[in-house]
Formats: sequence, C-alpha cells, structure tokens
Amino acid sequence: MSGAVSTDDLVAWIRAFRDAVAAHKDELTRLDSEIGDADHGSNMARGLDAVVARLDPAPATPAELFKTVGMTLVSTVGGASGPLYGTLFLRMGPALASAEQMDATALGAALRAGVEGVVARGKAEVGDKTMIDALTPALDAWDAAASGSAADAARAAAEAAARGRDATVPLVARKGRASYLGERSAGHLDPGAASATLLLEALRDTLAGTE
Amino acid sequence: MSGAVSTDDLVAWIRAFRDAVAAHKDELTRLDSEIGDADHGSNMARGLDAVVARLDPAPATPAELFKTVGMTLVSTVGGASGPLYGTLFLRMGPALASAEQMDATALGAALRAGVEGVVARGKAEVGDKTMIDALTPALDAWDAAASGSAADAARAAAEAAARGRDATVPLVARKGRASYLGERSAGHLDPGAASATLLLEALRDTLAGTE
Amino acid sequence: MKKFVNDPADVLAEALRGIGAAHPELRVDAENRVILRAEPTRAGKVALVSGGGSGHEPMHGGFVGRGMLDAAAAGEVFTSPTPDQVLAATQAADSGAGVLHIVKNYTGDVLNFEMAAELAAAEGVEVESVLVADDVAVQDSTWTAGRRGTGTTVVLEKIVGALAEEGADLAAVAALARRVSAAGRSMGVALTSCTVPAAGRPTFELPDDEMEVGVGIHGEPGRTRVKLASAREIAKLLVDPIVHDFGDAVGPAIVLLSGLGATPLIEQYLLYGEIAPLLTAAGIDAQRVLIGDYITSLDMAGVSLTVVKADDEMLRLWDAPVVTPGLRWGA
Amino acid sequence: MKKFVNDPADVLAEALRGIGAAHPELRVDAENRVILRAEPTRAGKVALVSGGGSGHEPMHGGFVGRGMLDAAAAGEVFTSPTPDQVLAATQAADSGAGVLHIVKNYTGDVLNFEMAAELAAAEGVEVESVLVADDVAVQDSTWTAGRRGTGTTVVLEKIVGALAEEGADLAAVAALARRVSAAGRSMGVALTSCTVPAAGRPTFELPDDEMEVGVGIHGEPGRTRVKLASAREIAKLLVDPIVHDFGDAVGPAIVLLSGLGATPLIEQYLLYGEIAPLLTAAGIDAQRVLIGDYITSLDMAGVSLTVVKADDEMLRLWDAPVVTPGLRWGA
Ligand SMILES: Nc1ncnc2c1ncn2[C@@H]1O[C@H](COP(=O)(O)OP(=O)(O)O)[C@@H](O)[C@H]1O
Ligand SMILES: Nc1ncnc2c1ncn2[C@@H]1O[C@H](COP(=O)(O)OP(=O)(O)O)[C@@H](O)[C@H]1O
Ligand SMILES: [Mg+2]
Ligand SMILES: [Mg+2]
Ligand SMILES: [Mg+2]
Ligand SMILES: [Mg+2]
Repeated sequence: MSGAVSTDDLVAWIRAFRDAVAAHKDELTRLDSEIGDADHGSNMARGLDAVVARLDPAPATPAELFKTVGMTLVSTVGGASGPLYGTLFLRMGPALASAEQMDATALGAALRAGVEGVVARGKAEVGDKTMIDALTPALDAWDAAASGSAADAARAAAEAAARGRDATVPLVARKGRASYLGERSAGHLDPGAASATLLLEALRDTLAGTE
Repeated sequence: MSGAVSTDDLVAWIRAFRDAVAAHKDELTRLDSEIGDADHGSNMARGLDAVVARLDPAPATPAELFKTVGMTLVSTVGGASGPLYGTLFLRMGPALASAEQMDATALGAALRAGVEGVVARGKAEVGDKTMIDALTPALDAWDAAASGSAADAARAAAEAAARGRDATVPLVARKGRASYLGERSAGHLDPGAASATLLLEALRDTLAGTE
Repeated sequence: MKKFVNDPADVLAEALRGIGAAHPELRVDAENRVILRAEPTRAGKVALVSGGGSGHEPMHGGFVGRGMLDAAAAGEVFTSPTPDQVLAATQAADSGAGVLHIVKNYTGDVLNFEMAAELAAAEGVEVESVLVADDVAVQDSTWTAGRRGTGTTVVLEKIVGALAEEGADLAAVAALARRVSAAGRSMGVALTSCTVPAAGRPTFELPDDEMEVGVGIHGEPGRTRVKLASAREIAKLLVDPIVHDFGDAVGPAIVLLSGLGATPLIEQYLLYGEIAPLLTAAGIDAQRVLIGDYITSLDMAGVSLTVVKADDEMLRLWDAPVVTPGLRWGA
Repeated sequence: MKKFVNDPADVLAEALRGIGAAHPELRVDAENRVILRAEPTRAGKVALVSGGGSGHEPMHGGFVGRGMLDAAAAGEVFTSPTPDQVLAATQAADSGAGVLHIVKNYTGDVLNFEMAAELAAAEGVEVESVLVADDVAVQDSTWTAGRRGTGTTVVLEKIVGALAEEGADLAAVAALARRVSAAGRSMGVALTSCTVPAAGRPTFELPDDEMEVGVGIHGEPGRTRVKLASAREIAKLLVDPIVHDFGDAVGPAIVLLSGLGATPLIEQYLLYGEIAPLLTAAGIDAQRVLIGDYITSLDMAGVSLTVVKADDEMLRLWDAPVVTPGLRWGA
C-alpha cells in the first residue's frame, strides 16, 4: 500500500475541481437549460472561484480545508447545489479529522459521510436523476477498490460516477427542478450528476500524480 | 365633349377605391412600417369597409355621397389619414352641390376643394413627403386635361399621382410620422402618397368605363 | 406572431372587455371605446380627457381614476382615436366646469382632438387643450411636425389631475398643464422592434448586435441605429441629450424611466443604477422616481427616460392621492 | 443577448444599486444583497422575510414596505439566496417578535431557508416558515419535489403582511400564512423562453407556432408543448386545471394574472377578458383582480394565473394599506 494522501493533495483536488468546472461551465449551464433553469454552470463556477480565493494561505488540516470549502460553497452558491455541495464538504471534514492516516479507506469514509449528508439534506435516492446518481455508485466503487491506493480507488470511483451520470439520461426526474418537467425530463443528462463526476475525476487526476 | 359623370359613377369610384385599398392593404402597411407605425393599410381598409357598408342604399346626390364618405372616414379611421381623407371628401361634396353639370371641370373643382382642405388641415406642402405629393400634381394634371372628358382628366391625374408618389422616395419627410426619422426617411415611398394614388387610379378605372 | 390574441382585428374591443372585467371602479363605453371613472365627474370639477392609439398601456386608460384622468379615448393600436370617440369622452366627462384635452404631439392625435374640440364647443362644452411634445430625439422646427409627445404625458396627467381634483378652474388647470408640458424632456432607446397585431410581424428588423437610439412609442425606428452598447453607455445616450436640451441647470425634478413593454424590471433598475449618477452629475435632483412600464410600445424591448423639472407645486401635486389601475398612492 | 446589462456577472449587484437609487423608502444592504425597509421594524411587530432568485421582479424586493415584507434576500438570477443572505435579512428585520420566512417550494429555496432558520434560531431569533407550492401544472407526490411556488406568494405576502402590520403574533401570522398558501392555485403558459444573462442565450428554443403550457417562473420548459392557440383557448388551458384542482366550489377569490416579463399589458387585459367569464362559470367569484407584471421570469413572454380562495378576513387584509414599489394602495 502506497503513500498517504496529503493535505496539499486535497487542496490540489479542490483547485482541479474549480478548473474543471470553469472549463465545463457553459456545458453545465447548457445541461441545466434543457431540464432546469440555466444556472448550474455559473452557480458552481462562482462558488468554486470563491473557494479558491480562500485557499491562500492553504488551510493546515483536511478538516479545516473542507470546512472552508463547505462554508464557502454554502455562502456563495445558493440554489439547490449550494447547500448540497456545501454539506458534502462540511461532513467530510469531521470524518477526516479523526482519521489516523489519510489513505484510501479514510478518504472513502469521509466521502461516504459527505454523500450521506447530501442524501439527508436532499432526500434523493439513486434513480431520482440527481447528483446522487453519480455520487452513490462512485462511493461503492471506491469502497470496492479501497484495499488499493487512494489513486486506484479514485480511478474506480470516477469511472463509476461517469457511468452513473450517463445513466441519468433515460430517467424521469423525481427530485430538483427537472422533476417539474415530468416525462419530458427523460432523454437529458442531469447537470448535478455531471458536476459531481467532475469532482471525482478531479480527485482521480490529482491523486494520479501521487502514485 | 362626352357624357357627364353620374352619381352612380362616383359610388362606383368609392367602391373601387375600397377594393384597391383592400388589395394593397399589406403593402400600405409595409410602407408604413418602414417610416411610420405599420397601420396605414389597416386604417384605410377599416375606414373604407365602413364607408362601403353605408353605401347601400346609395346616396342620391354627389353631395350626400361625399358627406357620407367623409364623415365615415373621420369617424372610423383615426390617425393622421382619418381626418385628412375625411376632409378631402367633406370638402368635395359642397363643391359639387353647386355644379350645374358633373363634367371634368366640375369634378376637378371639387377635387381642388378637397385637396385644399387637406392642406389647410395638415399644412403639408409638395416635397414634405405626404399624400400631398401625389394629390397636388394630380390636380394640376387634371386641370390641364379638363377640356377633354373626365375620363381623360382622370387618366392624366392618376399618372401624375403615381409620378408624385414615386418622387417621394428620395425625400426627407417634414410632416407626419416619417419626419421623426429625419434623414433616415429618405429612400422610402410615402404610404399616404401610395393610397392617394390608388384613389386617383380607382377614379381613372371607373371613368374609363364611362367613355 | 406570438401574442395573446384571437382575431387581430378585435384586439382593442377585447382588451377593453378585459379592462372592464378587471376594474369595477372604471366604466368602459364599448361602443365609443372610451374608459371612464365609474363615478360621474363631480359637479364643478374640471374634467381631464386624454387618449391616443392603443398599445401604450397602462397609458391612457390605466390612468383613469381619482386624481388623474376622467376619461380616455382608446384608438386602434398606434392609431389616434377618432373625433367621435374623443367627443364622446369629452361629453361624458364634462360636469359643466369644462374639459382639458391632453394631446400628444402626433399629427393624427392633434387633428382628431382638434376636430373633437370643435364639435364639443359646438355642443356647448368648454374645452382647453395642452400639447405634449417632449421627445428630444426629434429636432424641433416650424417646418416639421415637431417633437413627439412621450413620457411627460404621464407626469402631466398625474400632476394636473391632482390640481383638477382640488377644484381649480379650467384656466388654472390648463395653465399648469402647459407649464408641466414645457418642463419635460424625454429620450428613448429600443433593443427590438414590436409587432402590431394587425400587421402580424415586427415593424422593423434589428440585427442581434444593433439597437435604435431616439425611438418614440410607436414601434418606429429611431434617429440612429448603432451597435448594441452596455447599460453604462446607453445611460449616457439617454441622459446627455436631455441635459443638453434643458441647457440651464434643472434642479428638482420628477424622473420616469419607463420600460417599452418587453424589457423586464430587473434591467430597468440596472439601467437606472447607471442613470442616477449621471443625473446627479448634471445637476438634476431626482426628487421623485418612477420605474416600470408606464408608457409602452407593445412588445418593444427598450426604455424611455423622462425628466420633468419640478417646482414645489408640481411636487406637492405629484404626491397627492391617485387611484388608478396604473398609478396609485395616497388613498 | 439584447439586454440592458454591463457584465452579466454584475447583474444582481447593479440592479440592487438601481433599486437603492430609486427608492429612498428602502434600504439596500449591498454586501448581503438584502432589501429592507428604510425604517427598522417596529418593536413588537412580527417581521416578514422572503427572498429567492432574482429575475422575478417586482417580487420580492419590490414588495418590501409597509403592509407587506420587512426584508427580501435577493439571490443571483434564478438562484435561491444563500443561508447567509437569508440570515442577514432575518436578523436585520427581527424586532424581537419573531420572523416569518415565506419560502417558495424549490429545492434550493427550501434548503437555503432551512439552513438560515437553523442559524437564526441559534442566534436566538424565533422563526416560523411557510411554504408556497401552488402550481397545479406539477403533479404533487411524496416521491417528488412537489409543486412549485408561484403567484400565490404575492397574494400571501400582501395579506399576511397586513396582519403583521396590525400587530398579530408570530403564531397567528404563520397560521394565516399557511391558510393562504393552502388556498392558492396557479397555472402558467409561455410563448417564448427567456435569457438568463449569465447564460447569454434563451434557455430553450420554441418554434414560432408553438407554446409551452404549465411553465413555472424560471424560464424552464413547461409540462407540454402544444401548437400556439388563440387567447380564448389559452384562457381555458389556464382556468381548467385550476378549477379541477380546487375540486369544490371556490366562491369569493382574489385573482392575479401576472405577465411573465415580455408580454405587454394590452395582451394581459385581452386574455383576462377571456378568463373572467370562465371563472364566473366555474363558480369563482373574482372579488379582487390584479393584472400586470408582479411575478415574472425575466423576459419570458407569457402569463401565470393565480386564484386564491378568499374568506372575509383575507379580503379585508388584502384591502389594507400597502406601500411598496410593486404594490401600493390605501396610503
Ligand atoms: N434533492 C436533491 N438531492 C440531490 N441533488 C439534487 C436535489 N435537487 C437538485 N439536485 C441537484 O442539483 C442540480 C441543480 O443545481 P443548480 O442548477 O445549481 O440549482 P437549482 O436547481 O436550484 O437551479 C440538479 O442537476 C441535481 O443534480
Ligand atoms: N400633415 C400632413 N399632411 C398631409 N398628409 C399627411 C400629413 N401627415 C401625415 N400625412 C399622411 O398620412 C400618412 C400616414 O397615415 P396613417 O399611417 O394612416 O396615420 P398615422 O401616421 O397617424 O399612423 C402619411 O404617409 C402621409 O402621407
Ligand atoms: Mg439550476
Ligand atoms: Mg401610420
Ligand atoms: Mg398610426
Ligand atoms: Mg437555479
């Protein structure tokens, strides 16, 4: 089992997520135009820009880092994604604070705490056509790979997230704005599942460098 | 010198004018879209439909006829063209009432009284880019041809009206809505000059049948 | 054409029906297409009558009510009402104290109101008229039709309506009306054309990156077509000609920023955020500000800015109670 | 994109600047993006706080003032405000008598107001919340996000604001709010999409001969896309589902027909002329009628119809004085 993940790695992850969202901002908004209200790209970009502006100097511990990220998202994003992504990070911090070593298992537990927070807030289940459709399979894939390196686990999780994201296309939404469209929500990819996949891909890409 | 014009001929003229305006309604509105407010076609069509609805039974004298036409236009058209066309007919009636014989000279005098009424109301001169640019040359041509038949005079007048109408294209408007456009009014044909030409062409076509 | 209409020929009659259904405090004379207060004019009160083409709602029908107009004659879309309509409005509104005609300076309005005034006089109604010609986009000249009447009309109807409500006589009402008319300047800009229902398509085409500067309220093109600009630049295009036309320092003023029909309020406020400092810098002290759709041009996207130099009496009368569908406060 | 904007990222901040410049009777907290009454909440008066994404103007900021809201938190365009914003509005508005949160049923609004209410409670502010979920286009179900909150919000803010102004306590204010919320039904239709400034192009494309039925107020497509219909047919599409959803006879009601932003008033009135007889036929007695742009969706062409079944108390409170930029009468 290879080297532990550092706080710097996690900071790099958040920066990479910001960059990925910035690069896909228009696409996220376009997805949200089809079944929502055309703001998911700008919402996430605005929030992550604010987050990155607060990472200098970088927080000293993962717990501090995720608290900063979560609080900043909650206070700058708004909409559905603000409280949900905010909660994700706010729940990850405490989970990591108690970890002895920041390995795949610890990170996986933190991610689970975060996703459970999102479910508790948003009440979405897999199949409701939300970010949960990317996050939950990603967690499961992470756990299945957690005996390996964090980089391996992230790779598996990112792949599962992307599959979960793509699987939202045929779904009829039951949560979020897309649910107002009823049957017409089918045939479109959920924007939150797309941004959640960017989150896990950013982690994969960041940790790939740590191997 | 051929046969006099009858009241029936004049009724036929008004009906022919209505038909011509109906046929050119969209075109008149299109011309008014370019330098006005896109209502000249519907204004004239609405008014003339109302006029024709009041021609059954047909008025017994030219004076009654033109009073009906003028009053109806004034009370149904609105805009600039309503009072102006209304005045034209309201002034023609009395001029004809005193005529001994309804020949080219009498009709010409009536038209002159009408056009003078329009000028008195609207204060436009030739060159201001209004219906006057068609009406005034038409009058002059009529007078020059008034020693012949009314049909001949109407032919000359219609031709002059059309020339006057076409001559409005390069003008910068000084009266009516087109004047608000300043220099931008140049390059467009005046809608009122176009409808006025239809009026004289309708007279030409009607009287052509009387020869 | 994407509109809530049935037959385009019926737009006016059907809109009047809706006004009648929505506003029990008004009376709609469907035959003459006149909107009146449900209560007859109080004996001794000068009546204010206005009117014009439709498509400028809430003006004028929406300004009928206590403290503003007594009656409004509604012409077809963008077509001034006929003399008969204005006469009907005038006769119905007159309580014997006389009637003020508030006329926007368009050839059609001027001629139709003029004929109506003659007819009313023949019927024994005393009529005074005031002309509004406030649009600085149009150069004034004795050789042309002159300036268009736009936003100052709204301010005038409010202020003069308050004076009439106080019981002033016709001469005083007309004198104040002329004073307000002379004190107002307006300037408009359009981002799109509008569609006259009977025409069925936009009055003009405007490319995505251009706008019309110096438009009126009839969907017509403006004085110049320029590249689409930022709100900051547009604010200057609106304020500068007004300031220039006033010449002298203005001081206290009533400011109206009206949407032209399809421009949402958030944009109007954003634009006013740019206009306000320019007014201040030019010595215009916006003591009262009204923002929203008050004088419109069907579904045109755009705004018109109106500045009325206001003395204490005008401000006092502006603040007086008004109870109309389009403007309401103090009661 | 044809809009009065500078940088699309600055739309909210700059619109707030304009609101501040235009309305001395309001106070704009630029940092928190909160609109408040200039006068602090009277001691003992329950404060009403609402908010939501921007782009629905005059809602909510335009409904801040005597007899209606005490504060409104303005989110980015179509994006619910953050908990910090709502907390700031709540703390600033609280006079010690507690605060009612008026929340439209959207996941974002619900979550952000929920977090704000928790934070406010932690700071010792008593908070009650009422949820508006009145859009009958959306089928209700425990498995979904449920119905959207639309026009009933305006009616609720007016009526409940009047009760709070009378000095009722938080429990009574919240109880009435829930009663009004339960009594309202809405239905919307769109002829065009709208353009979110940050997105820069219409949210959806709609062919010239089609319309969207069952839309909300966020520029989203509706439940069904159908062929463009006449005003007469559209009136039925709006009234029928509302009547059906009420089930029982309605009787006295407050009716709001709101333009969605780009639909001119003349069309709204014309449409109301078709709606009014349908309401009457269905046993809905429109005792009060409000027509105009009150709850909008940027520059969307369309309307939403709201019917609130109203008892005597609601009608009395509806008629009570209100002094806000968007709704004003009686004072
Ligand atoms: N109840 C929920 N649980 C989990 N995710 C949700 C829920 N509601 C919405 N979402 C996610 O939020 C995304 C939309 O976010 P965004 O557009 O930023 O907010 P809004 O819908 O308020 O405009 C959706 O695509 C969906 O993935
Ligand atoms: N002062 C005037 N004298 C003569 N004709 C005029 C005058 N003003 C306008 N017109 C004519 O009226 C026509 C426009 O009529 P119309 O479109 O029906 O009325 P409006 O301009 O009120 O919309 C113009 O094309 C012009 O020929
Ligand atoms: Mg969204
Ligand atoms: Mg015209
Ligand atoms: Mg006209
Ligand atoms: Mg949103």
